[in-house]
Amino acid sequence: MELQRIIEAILFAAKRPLTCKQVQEVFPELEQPDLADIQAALDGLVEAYQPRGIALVKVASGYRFQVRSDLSRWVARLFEEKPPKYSKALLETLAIIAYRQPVTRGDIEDIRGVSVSSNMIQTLQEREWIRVLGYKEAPGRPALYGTTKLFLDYFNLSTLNELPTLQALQELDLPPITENSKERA
Amino acid sequence: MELQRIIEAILFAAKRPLTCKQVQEVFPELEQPDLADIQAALDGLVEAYQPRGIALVKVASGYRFQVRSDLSRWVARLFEEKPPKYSKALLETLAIIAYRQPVTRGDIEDIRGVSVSSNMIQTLQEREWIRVLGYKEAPGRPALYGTTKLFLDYFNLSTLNELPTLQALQELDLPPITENSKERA
Amino acid sequence: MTETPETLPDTIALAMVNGAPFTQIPDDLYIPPDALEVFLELFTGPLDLLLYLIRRQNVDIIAIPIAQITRQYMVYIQLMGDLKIELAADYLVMAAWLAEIKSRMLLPRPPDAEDEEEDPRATLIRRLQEYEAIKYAAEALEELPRMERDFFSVEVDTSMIDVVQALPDVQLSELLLAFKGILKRAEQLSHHAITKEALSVRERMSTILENLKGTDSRLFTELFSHREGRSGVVVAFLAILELGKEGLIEISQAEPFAELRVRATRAAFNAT
Repeated sequence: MELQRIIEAILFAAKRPLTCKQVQEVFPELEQPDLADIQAALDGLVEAYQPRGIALVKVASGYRFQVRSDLSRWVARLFEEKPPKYSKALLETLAIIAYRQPVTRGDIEDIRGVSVSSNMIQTLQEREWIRVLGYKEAPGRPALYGTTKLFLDYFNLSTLNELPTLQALQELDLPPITENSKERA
Repeated sequence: MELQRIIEAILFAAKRPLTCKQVQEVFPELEQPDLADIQAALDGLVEAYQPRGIALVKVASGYRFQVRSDLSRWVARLFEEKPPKYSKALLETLAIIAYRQPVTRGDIEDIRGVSVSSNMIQTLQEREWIRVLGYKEAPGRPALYGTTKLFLDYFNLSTLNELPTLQALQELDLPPITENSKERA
Repeated sequence: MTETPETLPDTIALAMVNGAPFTQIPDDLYIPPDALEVFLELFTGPLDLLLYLIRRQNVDIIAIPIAQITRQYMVYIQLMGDLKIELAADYLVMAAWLAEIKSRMLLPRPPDAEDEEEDPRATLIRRLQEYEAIKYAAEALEELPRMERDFFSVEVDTSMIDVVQALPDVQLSELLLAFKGILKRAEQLSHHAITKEALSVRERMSTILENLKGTDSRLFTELFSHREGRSGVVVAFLAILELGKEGLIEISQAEPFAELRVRATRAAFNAT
């Protein structure tokens, strides 16, 4: 119980998600509890906060307390600023990076059929949702982008697998041209 | 109970203390609870958090959640930054004092070929690795520096003689210290 | 997506195309001219616009009526151009591509070429499918609960917590490396050579100065310890000589054959 109280205080004070391991490292070397004990304490906390207005949840970079979503309409009123809105173009770019990573800017442009502004990439990088994973062995050595843990955290996901499934591409079995060119136009 | 959950979420998200009145104003005009009900909810929350690692407390500007003081020693470790690194200049100065003591600042400057900042000397003195042994009978009566017992203790030496001789030093093949090798250790 | 009226009375010229009044509106396409710009902004690019056109026909992408869709697409592009609406180059690239597909489909192809040459529709359909999947993924992403909108971070006050800042850690090897660097530099500077004095002498110099602190003077012999043996005595002696040379101590003899006394020079020890 004491361990649970300590971990609770640490998680609340941390201002960022913490993994089991990171919680362990907050303890002085000789007093570090076992990971299993920390996990048990975390599970206990998740349970203890069940009826409360906030919840302990696990996201990509670890455990964090957050306001329960059913209360967000009340809490939103605390802030004068509206939550940021993201354009369709930005979300498409982000979706391509999330689902198709690692991708170059050229890949994104191919899929979207439009040129991608540097601004958009920069915005995503500044939000720390994407990062450069490396550079492609190709002329110009373009950067390869991927998403970050912060991206998952922001969308309350713990892994990329939790993203909504991508619509499967249909098999292409085209009718012969002759038939199709006599269109009902 | 629902009111308590909402107020709990509001207080956690607010990032600043809120008074009863301020809590009331977060609610839309037509749904504002009575101050008495808010106060009752706040009292209930103070009570509910009694056994927990954080506490709802009333400070001058309102109610806020804070880490319980008996747990602050654990939480403090979260904020301890990685110790900074000393500059090469400082290490050189310390090495000169160790090998050439007693030395004046002028001596150190002569050997290093650059001026030695008071800051550097002060840092070493605050660390209690060097001290003033006396003052030299010379214009300006410069201080003579030497190393301390603490210096020996820190480097696990019992006497200065355990430092390699200049001869040995020149033959010594020291691996260059890189940032990484220290941090990842 | 907003529904738009199907047709216009065909007597009204919608726009001038190549100098001729443009009155024929393709099926299912009417947008008031002044709303065209706004309409275009609804799309994130030419693929999005194409998809819209296809979806309005209620046909599967796979069964895309190329000629019809191409015609409709061209009409938009034409209208935009006529209304001097600045059109992203990407839309024109798509127009050119569609035109190419259409023409290739009209050309008779030698029967034996069929296997090698890909159906010109295939690439377009593939891209449309790929784009559509991403378009839906982006919409799903928009729907996902997210921070600042559906979730809020919590914070508790930690201002009362005292943090002790850790001091830098130094390895002995770092110190030695630093000194080695100095020696190397010193060797290159001819005017200042570091004498290769035994370290023990320097240390003893410190010790002797320390010993003289707070006393008026000490007997010369007090500065030696017999327990250290011969080499210890030699070190102490060298240290005393060096201190004398550097003017840090004075050695005096009250009268011939009296004991030598050593004291720190006047300036020395009124601090620390």
